[in-house]
Amino acid sequence: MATLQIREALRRAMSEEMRRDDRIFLMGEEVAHYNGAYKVSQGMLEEFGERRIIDTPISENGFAGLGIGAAMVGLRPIIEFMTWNFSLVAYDQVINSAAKIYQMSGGQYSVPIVFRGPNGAAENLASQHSTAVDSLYAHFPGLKVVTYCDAHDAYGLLKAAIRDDSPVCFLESELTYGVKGEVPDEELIIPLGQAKVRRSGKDLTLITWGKQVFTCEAAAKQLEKDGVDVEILDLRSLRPLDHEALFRSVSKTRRAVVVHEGHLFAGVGAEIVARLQEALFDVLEAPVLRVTNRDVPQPYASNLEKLVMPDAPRVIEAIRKTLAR
Amino acid sequence: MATLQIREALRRAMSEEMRRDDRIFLMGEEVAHYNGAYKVSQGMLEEFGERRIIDTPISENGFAGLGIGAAMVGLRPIIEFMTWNFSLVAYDQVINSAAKIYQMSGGQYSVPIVFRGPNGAAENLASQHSTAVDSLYAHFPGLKVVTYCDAHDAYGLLKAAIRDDSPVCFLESELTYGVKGEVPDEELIIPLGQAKVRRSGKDLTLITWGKQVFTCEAAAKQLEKDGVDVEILDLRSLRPLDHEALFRSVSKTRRAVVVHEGHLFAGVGAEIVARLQEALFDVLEAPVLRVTNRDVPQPYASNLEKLVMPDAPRVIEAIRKTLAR
Amino acid sequence: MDGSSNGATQGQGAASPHAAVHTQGGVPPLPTQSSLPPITRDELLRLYRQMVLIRRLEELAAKAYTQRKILGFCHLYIGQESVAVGAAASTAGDYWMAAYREHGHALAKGTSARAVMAELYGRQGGSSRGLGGSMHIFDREHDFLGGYGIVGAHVPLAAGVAFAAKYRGEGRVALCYFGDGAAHQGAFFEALCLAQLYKVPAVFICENNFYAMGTPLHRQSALADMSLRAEGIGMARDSFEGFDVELVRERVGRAVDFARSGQGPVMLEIVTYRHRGHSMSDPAKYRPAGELEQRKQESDPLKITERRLREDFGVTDADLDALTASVEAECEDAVAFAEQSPVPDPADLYRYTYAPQVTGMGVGAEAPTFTIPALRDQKEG
Amino acid sequence: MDGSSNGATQGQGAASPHAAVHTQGGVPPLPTQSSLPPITRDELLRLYRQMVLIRRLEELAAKAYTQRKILGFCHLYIGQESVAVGAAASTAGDYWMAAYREHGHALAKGTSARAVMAELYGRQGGSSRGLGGSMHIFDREHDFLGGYGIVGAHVPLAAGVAFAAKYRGEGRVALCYFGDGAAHQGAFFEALCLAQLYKVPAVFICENNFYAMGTPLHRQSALADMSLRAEGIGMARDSFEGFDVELVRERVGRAVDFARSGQGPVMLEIVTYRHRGHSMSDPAKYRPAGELEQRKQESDPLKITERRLREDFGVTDADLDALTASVEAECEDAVAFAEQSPVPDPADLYRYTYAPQVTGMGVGAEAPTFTIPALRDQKEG
Ligand SMILES: Cc1ncc(C[n+]2csc(CCOP(=O)(O)OP(=O)(O)O)c2C)c(N)n1
Ligand SMILES: Cc1ncc(C[n+]2csc(CCOP(=O)(O)OP(=O)(O)O)c2C)c(N)n1
Ligand SMILES: [Mg+2]
Ligand SMILES: [Mg+2]
Repeated sequence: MATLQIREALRRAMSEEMRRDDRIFLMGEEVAHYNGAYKVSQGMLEEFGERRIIDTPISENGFAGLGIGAAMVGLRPIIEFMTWNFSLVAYDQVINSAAKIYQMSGGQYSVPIVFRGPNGAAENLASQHSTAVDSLYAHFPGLKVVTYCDAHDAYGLLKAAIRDDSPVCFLESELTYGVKGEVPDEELIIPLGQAKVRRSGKDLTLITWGKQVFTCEAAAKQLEKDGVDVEILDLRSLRPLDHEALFRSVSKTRRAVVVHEGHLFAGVGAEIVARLQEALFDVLEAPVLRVTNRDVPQPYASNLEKLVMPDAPRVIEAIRKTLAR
Repeated sequence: MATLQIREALRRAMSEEMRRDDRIFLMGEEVAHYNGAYKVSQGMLEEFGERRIIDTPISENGFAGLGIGAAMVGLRPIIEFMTWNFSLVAYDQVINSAAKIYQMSGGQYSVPIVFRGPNGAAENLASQHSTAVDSLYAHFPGLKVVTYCDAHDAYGLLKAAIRDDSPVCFLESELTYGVKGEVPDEELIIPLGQAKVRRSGKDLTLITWGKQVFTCEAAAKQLEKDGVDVEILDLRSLRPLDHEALFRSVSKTRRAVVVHEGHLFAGVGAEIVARLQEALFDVLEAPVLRVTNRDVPQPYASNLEKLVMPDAPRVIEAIRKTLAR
Repeated sequence: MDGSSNGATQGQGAASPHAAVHTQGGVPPLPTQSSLPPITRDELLRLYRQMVLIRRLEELAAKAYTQRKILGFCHLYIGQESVAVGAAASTAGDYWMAAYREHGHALAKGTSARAVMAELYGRQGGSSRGLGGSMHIFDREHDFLGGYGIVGAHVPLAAGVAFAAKYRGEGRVALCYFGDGAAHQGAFFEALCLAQLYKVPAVFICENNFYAMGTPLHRQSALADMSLRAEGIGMARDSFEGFDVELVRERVGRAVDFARSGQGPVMLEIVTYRHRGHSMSDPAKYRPAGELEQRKQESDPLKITERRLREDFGVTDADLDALTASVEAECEDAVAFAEQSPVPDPADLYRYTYAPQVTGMGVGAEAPTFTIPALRDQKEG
Repeated sequence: MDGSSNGATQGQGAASPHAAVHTQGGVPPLPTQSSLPPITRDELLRLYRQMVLIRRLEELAAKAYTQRKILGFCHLYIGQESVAVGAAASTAGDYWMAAYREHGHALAKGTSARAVMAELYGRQGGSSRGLGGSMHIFDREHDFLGGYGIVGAHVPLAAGVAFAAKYRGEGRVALCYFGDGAAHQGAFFEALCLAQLYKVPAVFICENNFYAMGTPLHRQSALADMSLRAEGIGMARDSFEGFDVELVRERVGRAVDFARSGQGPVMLEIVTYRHRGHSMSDPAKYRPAGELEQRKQESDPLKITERRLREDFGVTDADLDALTASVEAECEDAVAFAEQSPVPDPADLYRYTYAPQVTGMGVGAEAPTFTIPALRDQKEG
């Protein structure tokens, strides 16, 4: 077991895969000579050279499309968006090209590509730099959408994403790149589409993903004192979605709260609620509530931003409300 | 009462508003000299001239942004996307500029703009020309998202959208531009955010919008024969959402099915289900099901496309399943 | 105050940052002659036959469209045949990509008339198995990487294909076709900048056919010559009228030679003309009176090459009749094939959403299937 | 076969479609002199004071940032002051837009030091009420239409502002500032094409400061001079080094005169240099050794103008000391104001999501409030 920062775990995943497979290259703004805006690719230029670690101009639509074209003819690009906010200028390429080409070519051209970068709000970056894109990509058949909370999963899931033959949107977090965790020394590939029970409990299931796992853990720990026993299910993959794990957990606890970043309206949380109420209508003891960003563009000022983001007190409030029924 | 095609009703709305207010202009591909790709703006160049009816090159990101800038300093642009599919290349402008500028300027610059055009699948246009964008825009606070099913509402809602001081995404349908309906001779402005009961019933509420109202009407009519009495609620506005109407109807019927075009996953239907189960948990007799496109990119071949789209048999099946509980 | 204000101004002395960067302005020159041998009678006859095939097959497609056997949008290439056919002469082993007006490109690249027509019909025998239709013909066997429906959006893809060719040292070139309208999309611009920066072997061909739907070039652009876009990017360029397939063959040949030799991409503007409306539903009333007739008379690629074959290569009426008959037979066969090819199997509906190699379980297809305990294990594909 | 293959090729005879369109290539010339009067001692002193103010206020901002009083991203303009200040000299009544590096632009356009600093602090007294922060300073009173965070995305907005100015016949010009990196975004390209097509009164100013984050221009672009982009669009252009505020004043003046007179937009590249890292968190280790020192020595706008004031306008040490003291006082006042300004009122959280004039009821703020019968009537704002 090594203890790695998440950025190191991601780097290890990419580097191992690149050593194994010459078809893989990493492309994005500042990934090479600058060693990555968030240092995820530190040292990779040195190891792999300019042929495979490639700096781009600020042309997300262009280099996302370039990656897709290269993937069509057999390369396996990893495209880094400096943050997913900037993927909105490349939205058409990811949706109308990456997600659809395999289908519209009648299965002739697959698009084995990974788009990755930090997602959602960091701190005090205001409205244009704080978008969580989860639902914008998970909405579309043809794409896979994957995320993680710790170094272990970051490593194992990114390797799986790189080996997948379909386009994968891999959502990271700026705020947790430096968080350390244990990663096995041997190679690890975590199949996409498997949720993970982070904490076992019997009273209620918190369904979450990404760094909100930590918010949920904080809430669960606090409630423990009051004898409330919360299960935490980390989805890890939003598309494909692990229904089995979802339904198994909520069948047991009969109550659930979904916690995620980003906007509420038609977010991934809404989808989970809709599926839970459909599958477990007779099992659920209470409505499934959601804790998400409040319904405003992200403000800069800290006091407002804190109000907007999900936090442990709001999660606890939702849990108490759910348990009160 | 005049009987107008929907395209005529839309044109009347725009023309009346433009006569009243010189700040309004219409811009988009083929809107002027070609009289509109779908003839919505037929004759408007002749009446208003090239200053106000403006053809663009194929630069959606550019002219969406141009419209937003013009709106910031007091004009009131109507930007036509030839179809909403093409708005994906302008996605960043609508999300990161139009939806956020009022907030990030601390309320100094509002963006009174209407983006409009046909949404969703027409027929046999394959995957890149069949995207329903409802949830992609309704997801974001700062935007309003409005649609209609008939000429009356098309007219009254578009006028309201044009008068609104916030950015409005106005979703039309290529397949119904030629459908005729009664429109009052006097001016009509339908406030945004008011759903409409299209059919009153007591057994179940079909919640829908846009041209799927017709699918629902067909299903309701068929079920009538079996003594099933369905209420149809046409949301008309997805953001703001008319909770009162939604909850009132489902409180009465205690059962609901949501029918909409586009993808299921984190669609607007998911949001409605999530809100219904939250507000009416004790009232609902059955889970709220959804009938949407099947989870694939749109295929070209007619037989597959028909399988993908919502239709009356699938709606009926969902209703029967709901009533069977 | 320095008086010169028009055009690039020299930096103030040696400290100018521009001095450090290789291309100050101006674009690299193309070769003045291609590596192609002079055209022979046989080759020109073959190119001519390809052009006739494209025209005839599209005429039959137009007919089938009016019979509602072909649905959706259908954009004909008639009038522009010399561009794709001339370009094919030097790029048989290369990659091609085009937009939605791609029947002609696919045929020129080698896709069979059967596969094209069956795709238009939406049948299993179609090049994209009936899933793509008129706008999305793909043919992997012939490295025809598709027709695309979002204007300009395939230009970055083509840059990526060329990138891969360079990455693997293939010596192959990626050709990308698009219209005058597409040269206004950000995607086009970004793709050209990237292609030039990475010096990938791509040839970008703007088929300037006078119109983007109903909008003539002078109402969409302040510039007439779309190849001038390359000036702002430092890319080699060329612009010419492309009604004569021989001239297209030679001039595209030069560009392809340049790109293949590793000197970087090329932007070509080829002036052409479409005889039909933008799509089958466009009556094309926006043309000035007489324009179409004049173009048909003076600039019809088929007529130009027919005349050359007759006058300079001794091709006879009998030769041409035989050619026409063989094209006719090929086209009728294609239609018959399309008519008989089965529609896609509904069981395959979910088959092409995800590539078969997956690392996890699938995503749910739609809500009404989520029930316990009969949890459907939904794999992609 | 025609032998010429490099550069635009004449169409074949009079039938060339290009002949019909106005701009064959080449771009319209700018005036060789602006309408501005020769600069006076007072004006130059005023411009100098503005530059000193920008620098000093940003130095204090940098200090506050390290104290975590300013959060998020913070991009300093230090080193580039002459650009915004020189441009302001001829555009007092015009519209301005800039990117996230806009403290200097806002100050040059007239926004008070107090409003800028309070915005950086995220306070109610900030120009955007604390909602925007460093990257989103807006000041309607001075027609400063904001700082934007998506690279290149504000360039179309500026085209729209210029469009509105023309639509209403205002005689005003829209100035848009962006970086060398932004000149690779599709949004930038589309905006320039549209601006030229509609001939709107816009001046696009590319502040080429050598770097986009850590990437020097020669690794992002095949071309050195970003104003050459205009060549591919048919737009008037100019390029010059902008360290001397007087030169910027004059050269921007010419461009603004041209745009204001209705002749169309102008693309300027102004070569400049940033002394700090890209943002407060960038140590800027990517610079070649000695580059920063050399630039500070040779091309510091403050030094250049200070020397000119002393040498040609008889400005004394005492004059400059007084100026420095007054700037210092203004900046300290701004910091004190920011420190004391209250943070935004939580009750205002929903206030700026929608403009107050609404035609319908609001959208729900979040799920936990949807209950019956206590249905909260959630109005926007
Ligand atoms: C992004 C986008 N915007 C608009 C359209 C609708 N559209 C399809 S083809 C076309 C005209 C394209 O003209 P041009 O590029 O000159 O190609 P041509 O049709 O002449 O071959 C337009 C506007 C589209 N498909 N994609
Ligand atoms: C679309 C987009 N991509 C990436 C970024 C991240 N980013 C912010 S500033 C910047 C560099 C911009 O350089 P330039 O345009 O030269 O302006 P400068 O910072 O030098 O003033 C980058 C890559 C962004 N904000 N937006
Ligand atoms: Mg064209
Ligand atoms: Mg820069």
